[in-house]
Amino acid sequence: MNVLSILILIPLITALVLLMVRKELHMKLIALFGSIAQLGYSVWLTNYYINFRKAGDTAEMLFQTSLGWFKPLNIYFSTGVDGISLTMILLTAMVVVAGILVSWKIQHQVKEFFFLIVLLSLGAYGFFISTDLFMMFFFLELAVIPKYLLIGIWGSGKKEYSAMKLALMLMAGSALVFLGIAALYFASGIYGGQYTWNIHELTQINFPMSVQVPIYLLIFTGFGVFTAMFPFHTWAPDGHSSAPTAASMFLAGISMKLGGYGALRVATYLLPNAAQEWSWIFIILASIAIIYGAFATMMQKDLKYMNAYSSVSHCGFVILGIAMLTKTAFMGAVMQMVSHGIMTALFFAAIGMIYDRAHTRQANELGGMLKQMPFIGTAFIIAGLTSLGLPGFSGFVSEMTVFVGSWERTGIFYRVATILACASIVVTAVYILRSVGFAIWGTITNKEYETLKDATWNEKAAAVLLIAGIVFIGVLPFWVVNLISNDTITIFNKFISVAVAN
Amino acid sequence: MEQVPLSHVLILSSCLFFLGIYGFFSRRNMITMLMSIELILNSININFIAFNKYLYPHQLEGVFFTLFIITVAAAEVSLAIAIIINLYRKFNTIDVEDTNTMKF
Amino acid sequence: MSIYSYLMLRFEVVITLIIFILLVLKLNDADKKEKSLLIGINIMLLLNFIVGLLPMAEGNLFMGFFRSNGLLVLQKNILNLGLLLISLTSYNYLLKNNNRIEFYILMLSSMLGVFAMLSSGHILVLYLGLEMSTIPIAALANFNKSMKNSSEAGIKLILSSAFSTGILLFGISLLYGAVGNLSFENIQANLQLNELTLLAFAFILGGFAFKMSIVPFHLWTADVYEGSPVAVTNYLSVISKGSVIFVFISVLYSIFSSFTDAWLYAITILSILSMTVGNLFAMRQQNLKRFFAFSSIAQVGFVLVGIAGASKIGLTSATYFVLIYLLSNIASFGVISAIFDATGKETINDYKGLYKSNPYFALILAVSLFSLAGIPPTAGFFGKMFLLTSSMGNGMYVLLAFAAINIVISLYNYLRIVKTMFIDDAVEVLPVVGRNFGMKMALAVCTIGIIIIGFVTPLFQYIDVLSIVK
Amino acid sequence: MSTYDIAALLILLLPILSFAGLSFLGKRITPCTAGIVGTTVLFVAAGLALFTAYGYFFQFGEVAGAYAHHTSLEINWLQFNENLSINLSIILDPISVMMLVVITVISAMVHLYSFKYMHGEERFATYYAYLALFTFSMLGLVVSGNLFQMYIFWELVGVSSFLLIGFYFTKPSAIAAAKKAFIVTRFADLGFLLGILMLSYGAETLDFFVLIERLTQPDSVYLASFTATSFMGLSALSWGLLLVFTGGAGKSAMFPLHIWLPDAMEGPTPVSALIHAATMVVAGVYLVARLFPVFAISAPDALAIVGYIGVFTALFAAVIACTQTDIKRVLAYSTISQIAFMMFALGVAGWGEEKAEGFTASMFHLFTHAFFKALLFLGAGAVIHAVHSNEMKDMGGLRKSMPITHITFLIACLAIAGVPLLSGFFSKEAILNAAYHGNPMIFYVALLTSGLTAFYMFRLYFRIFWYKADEHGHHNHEKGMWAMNLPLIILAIGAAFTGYIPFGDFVSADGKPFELPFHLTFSIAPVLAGVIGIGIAWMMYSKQNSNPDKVSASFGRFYNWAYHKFYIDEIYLFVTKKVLFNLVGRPAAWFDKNVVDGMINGYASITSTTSEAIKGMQSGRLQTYTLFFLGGVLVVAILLIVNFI
Repeated sequence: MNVLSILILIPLITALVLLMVRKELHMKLIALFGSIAQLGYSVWLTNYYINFRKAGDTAEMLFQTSLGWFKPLNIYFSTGVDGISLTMILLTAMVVVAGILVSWKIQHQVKEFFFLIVLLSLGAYGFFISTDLFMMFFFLELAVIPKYLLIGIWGSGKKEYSAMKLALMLMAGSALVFLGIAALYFASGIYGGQYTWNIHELTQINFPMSVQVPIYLLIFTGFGVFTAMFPFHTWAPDGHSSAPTAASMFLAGISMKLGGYGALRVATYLLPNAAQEWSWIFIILASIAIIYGAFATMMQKDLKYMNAYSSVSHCGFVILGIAMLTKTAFMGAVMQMVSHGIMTALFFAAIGMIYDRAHTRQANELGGMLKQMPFIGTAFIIAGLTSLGLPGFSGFVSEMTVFVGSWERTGIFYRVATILACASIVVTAVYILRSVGFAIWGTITNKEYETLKDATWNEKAAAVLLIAGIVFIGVLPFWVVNLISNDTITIFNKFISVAVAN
Repeated sequence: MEQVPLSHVLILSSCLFFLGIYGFFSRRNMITMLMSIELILNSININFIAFNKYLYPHQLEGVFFTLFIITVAAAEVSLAIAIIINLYRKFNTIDVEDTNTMKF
Repeated sequence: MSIYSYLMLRFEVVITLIIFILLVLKLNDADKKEKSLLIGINIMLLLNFIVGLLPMAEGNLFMGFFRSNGLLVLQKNILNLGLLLISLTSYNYLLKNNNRIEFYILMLSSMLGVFAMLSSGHILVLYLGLEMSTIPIAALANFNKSMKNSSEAGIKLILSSAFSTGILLFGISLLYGAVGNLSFENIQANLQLNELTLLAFAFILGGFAFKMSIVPFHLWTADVYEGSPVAVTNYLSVISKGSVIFVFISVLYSIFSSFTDAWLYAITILSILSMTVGNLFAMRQQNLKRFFAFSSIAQVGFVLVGIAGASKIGLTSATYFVLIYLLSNIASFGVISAIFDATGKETINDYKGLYKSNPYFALILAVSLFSLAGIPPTAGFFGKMFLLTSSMGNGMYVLLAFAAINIVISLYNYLRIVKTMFIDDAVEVLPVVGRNFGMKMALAVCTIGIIIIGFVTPLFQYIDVLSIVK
Repeated sequence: MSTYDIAALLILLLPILSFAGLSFLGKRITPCTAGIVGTTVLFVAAGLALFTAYGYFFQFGEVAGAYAHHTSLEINWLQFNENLSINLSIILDPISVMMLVVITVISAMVHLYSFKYMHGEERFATYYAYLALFTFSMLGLVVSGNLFQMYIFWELVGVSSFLLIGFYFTKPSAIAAAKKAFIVTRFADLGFLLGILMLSYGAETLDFFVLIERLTQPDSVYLASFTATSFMGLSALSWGLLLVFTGGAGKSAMFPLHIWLPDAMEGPTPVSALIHAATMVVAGVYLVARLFPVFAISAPDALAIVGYIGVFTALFAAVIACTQTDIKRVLAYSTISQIAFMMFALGVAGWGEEKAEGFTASMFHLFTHAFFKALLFLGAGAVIHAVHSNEMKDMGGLRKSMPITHITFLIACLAIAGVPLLSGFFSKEAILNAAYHGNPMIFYVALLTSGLTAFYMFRLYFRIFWYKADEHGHHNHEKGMWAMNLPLIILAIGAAFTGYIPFGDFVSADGKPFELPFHLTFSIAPVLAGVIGIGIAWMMYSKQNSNPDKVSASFGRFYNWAYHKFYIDEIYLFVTKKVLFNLVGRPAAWFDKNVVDGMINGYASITSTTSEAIKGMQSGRLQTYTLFFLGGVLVVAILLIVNFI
């Protein structure tokens, strides 16, 4: 049994056990223990991985295995992790635990809810440990329908519309991805002599430019939809705002990262020539997303919409970092993924807690939440400060790394894009402070709010977990950097070698 | 004796074929439509026979095919007429234009 | 004839035997003991299925008019399984209907036609099989003799199928004129690309496309599906369609292999039309049977995407997909028929809140819908993706672009039903629908099949080994 | 690590520990304990700072006749790439050590003062926690050895300032002020960030000292390539430095980024004293001083711009200060003006012994200003505490009831007005001297400004303590207020005597001891300007009379403009609310909702429209169906024949 398979097995077993129990409390406990076990295992695995690396294992990925799946099509169940995927796994594990904790009070269809959440996390874990493109795609798609159901059943507002939009847009994105990887599969046969879906084997092949470009554009755009890249981001605001708290956390915290990870690991890594020639398109889109997302955020009254648009803006940094093609930018993109994942989960958790109590998310209808609910208010402010890139929290280190990395790319075009991206820090400050000013500070506007209670134990635990993550990365960024820098350099070296080859 | 050339026969069968098709489209009585189908099938039979006779006179494939077509057509028509009778009981008409309760 | 020959002919022989037994039973007025009769028939069908699983025998009989090979045996087995499952799911329907023996006789006759068609080595047998498989279905479509819709379905099916036969035969006659001998080997060897053969091909294509309900030859489908009893709709959508797909693949891949470019061109157009029109129409349907008619049209469009691979992968993935499609559709129709038999309801809106009243049916329907939509972890995902992969291997980029768009639209269509069942609140709560043993078994087999076929891959490899493209 | 290094580390650690402790345990301990803990920690830190200063200036700082920088601690915190990394470090050099002393001492005073001032506040512990956080951040800022580290702490002081301004978070005006302060400085920080990116790209390092070395050596390749490109007449280096300066201008409230500072007075008064008078607002000056060699040697044009902006701000703020009636706002504009003095002092300086006089003068003024301005704020706080109002009209004649406040306030006013023998005199003298030698035009404007300074300070002084009879009764407001009075007294001592420190011996641009020139004859003009200012103030405000109105009327429109702060706020409001919100934000949101999302929904509606449009195909008529069938066959046949024959 491979150490990585356990990452899939734990959620799988949790899900199956969940289906068997009848008492609601047991379901919750099973989901919680399953997710905590997964978090614990991820931490252990990270440590295990670091020990291997310390011992001098320089393989590109560790713990690789390969089991036959659909052999006639050369589809294998092959796994492997490097630092980048490990950080993503840790992020997922953390957000899942927090998500389950905040959903403790869920009212109806408890079993289904937790089952879907576990299934969603299973998709994410599977995606991050795959080294086979088909398998990766399998897990990518696996996570689409649980989102639809989570939003559709437990959501609020115009949930059906939002859920449908999300499912369709993500499906469209994944269809593009599939076309891309299928084309890559056949290209590998033609140009590499061996039909394969395996990432490591694909990197060895030098595809001609004419093959790379369309595939690159397809895959990047497809994953871009997942990352809410402009102009394919509109599923995000509606989806997030209609989703139940935990689903919002997952959507923004994990799902959007699937796209970023894919864009880096598949599109950029496997198709370096095309990336060098064509990444400017995505730089433009990312810059637009960053600035325009930020301005659009400014006009939102609904806190969830606000955070959803801000996610569009922040995920723009991820795309920007990946498209800039410098190793620092890659590193920044990965860090931004982690940082944004935790931060936005915290944000949505805090918003959800407020919404559960006040039954509104309109910033101007709220007010004085800090006075009434100091814990939730503080969590909100911390999430906000992370979002606007305050040092000491994870947002700062990741954004700065993206900026520094982007600045490494010389040329007027790249500079302008970087400056635009930097400019967003001001706009971010504006909307974050506006929301804090309206909703958290100020006096209580509604008599009913005076009876609101502060966070309960489960909510506190969730928030503390996420805040711990934010602060950990924010204060000790070198830990993350050490984990991922070698791998981003591996990806970057691909470009160097390509440049040399040309 | 001078033979009728193949093309003449084929023109005949084609005419018959399209006559059948025309009848099928223009007639509203289902029985007439069935008759039109018979016309189509007969044109095909002529085709088979003609090809057999003119091009491949040493084998009898076309002829056999024709036999089978006639048989199957008989079966088809008998069933069709059974259904038409059943339909008539429900609709009180065998006008094909009236059987459009299910659409879009 | 040797034992070996009978082994080759075992499917046909067993079906014929059952038909005879049923005739005898009918004469003995066995209709009265409905339960034991139905159980008996189902047991016979099970035996039929088991006999099909016996070691395969390859070879040709009757001067090559009848062929048998591994892939054909597998395809027949798949269809046999489908038949058994359909029979199980229609248990309740037949319990209430007095003409159950006729129902089975007709269905089995059609099945015999299907087998003949599959095994044909000559166009004559192919034609006969095709007709034999269609004509009894027209009678079955009209099986609810007291219902207006059913008669309409029957007449639409028989008339348009007669017309399509005419077109098909006209094509065949032209083909005969061109090659002189209609055995498959001869056609494949002697076919030349010229106006005559292309015209013949177009007419033959029309005939097959009609049976597979490919746009624009599909228009009868929805009306017939809607008007027929659920069991018949199920049979039409699964067995008729699946078998013609199998035959169609072998016709394209072997008989017309000499003008692959031409048929790829035609198939691209038809596939795009099928997927798009099927999905666009499915979008606006309220009646579930009608919905599934259009859904099946779109699904066939996808199969064509796979067939457009024009390779071993195309053959493998299309066969694989048909198996999955069969399981998914039978499960869906099983649920529909269970609910229809118990409540008489078959529109999408009636399914509001189904998950709350009948969670198992809702879940099974959802799983099969996901499978049809190609959502993991159901097998439909693999089936659909392999079809796309196959097409990608042949560089059919335009087709793939449309396929990608249609994946999204079809997801919308299927999610619409899922939404109704899981998200919407019931206006009128459906009663809890009972499940008999047969239905349970059928649905269980389908659901388990849908879920595990994607993970238990030897089956796929087996199909791959059997799929031989000449 | 030596003892001093540990002390330096402790100076930073103590406040952050205090912050952590107070914020986590704040609710469990009594406010009194929280206050005592916070204050004690800061006093210890102040002691350590003095100890470190002693050590640096007299024990180990001087290397080969010049004060060199000393790295106490360095942690590789974030490695961007081979060259660039954020190293968290503690650097001791003359200016950072000076700042350590200023920050810890003023902060300790403010902590002590707040003990009484904030008494009874619900979130007392939180307040102390924030103060500790601020102190930590500010200390971190000044000991930065790395451009990015400075940016980190720069942001942290920004946010602690934000939290403290918004401390009364239920007051709408406080919320607005906090947001404004943060956003305006954030905007400036954008410049800083871009400047950092440019400098780091040009010098391939983020380390201050390496950077300075690489960008000042005449034969440096970095310098050559950096100055090779230019834009609008300024080299890339100058642009980089100016962008960095933008950040400094934001924090130090230089025109036109000054608008946040007056509003920031919404925070508790001790906070204003600490953050918005003595420490944080001079961060910009400190930043320019940090990079001074680069400015002075490699980009004098940029430095000149700094000087012009500085002197304009000084005059501009002084004019506004003359018209304001809220005493804290007067002090705020006075702060802007004084910081602008420091800024242009740097601006007029050059490189080399004599020319760099402005550098020392600027730092000197920074040092003295911290004391007297903190004192002024704390005094004003005491007054506000007593009369519960910020408005001048509610005050007057308070000298009897608040003798200690009165005396200390007077000392501070005299100091800031540049009256001889007090600290402000020496530092301002040095600045004017430097300006005179550096850029005479700046000198004359500065001279005028120092006259105005004297006027508005004494306008304030007279208006509070004289003008009219005390309306609040004659009882002593200061009884039992040792916690508030003690800091006043200590700071007053500072304000009076810090001028006697031979500053040039310790702080100079190149680290070498340097004698600040002092010419008695030169002093006449500034002193005269100050005296005239005081005299006018005395005439107008020592008693209640109608002179002020007459004078203001005589200035007419100009007075009105000044009173309304030259409508800068309105311009900003227009730009943000009207232009950015209405012309960018709203269209963006609209565009997103209607165009981008509309596009997506458009696909859906196109699909359903098409579906509706083609439904006629399925007409239910058998003959139509077969017609389609035949049509299909024929079309396929024709297409095939056309394409493949």
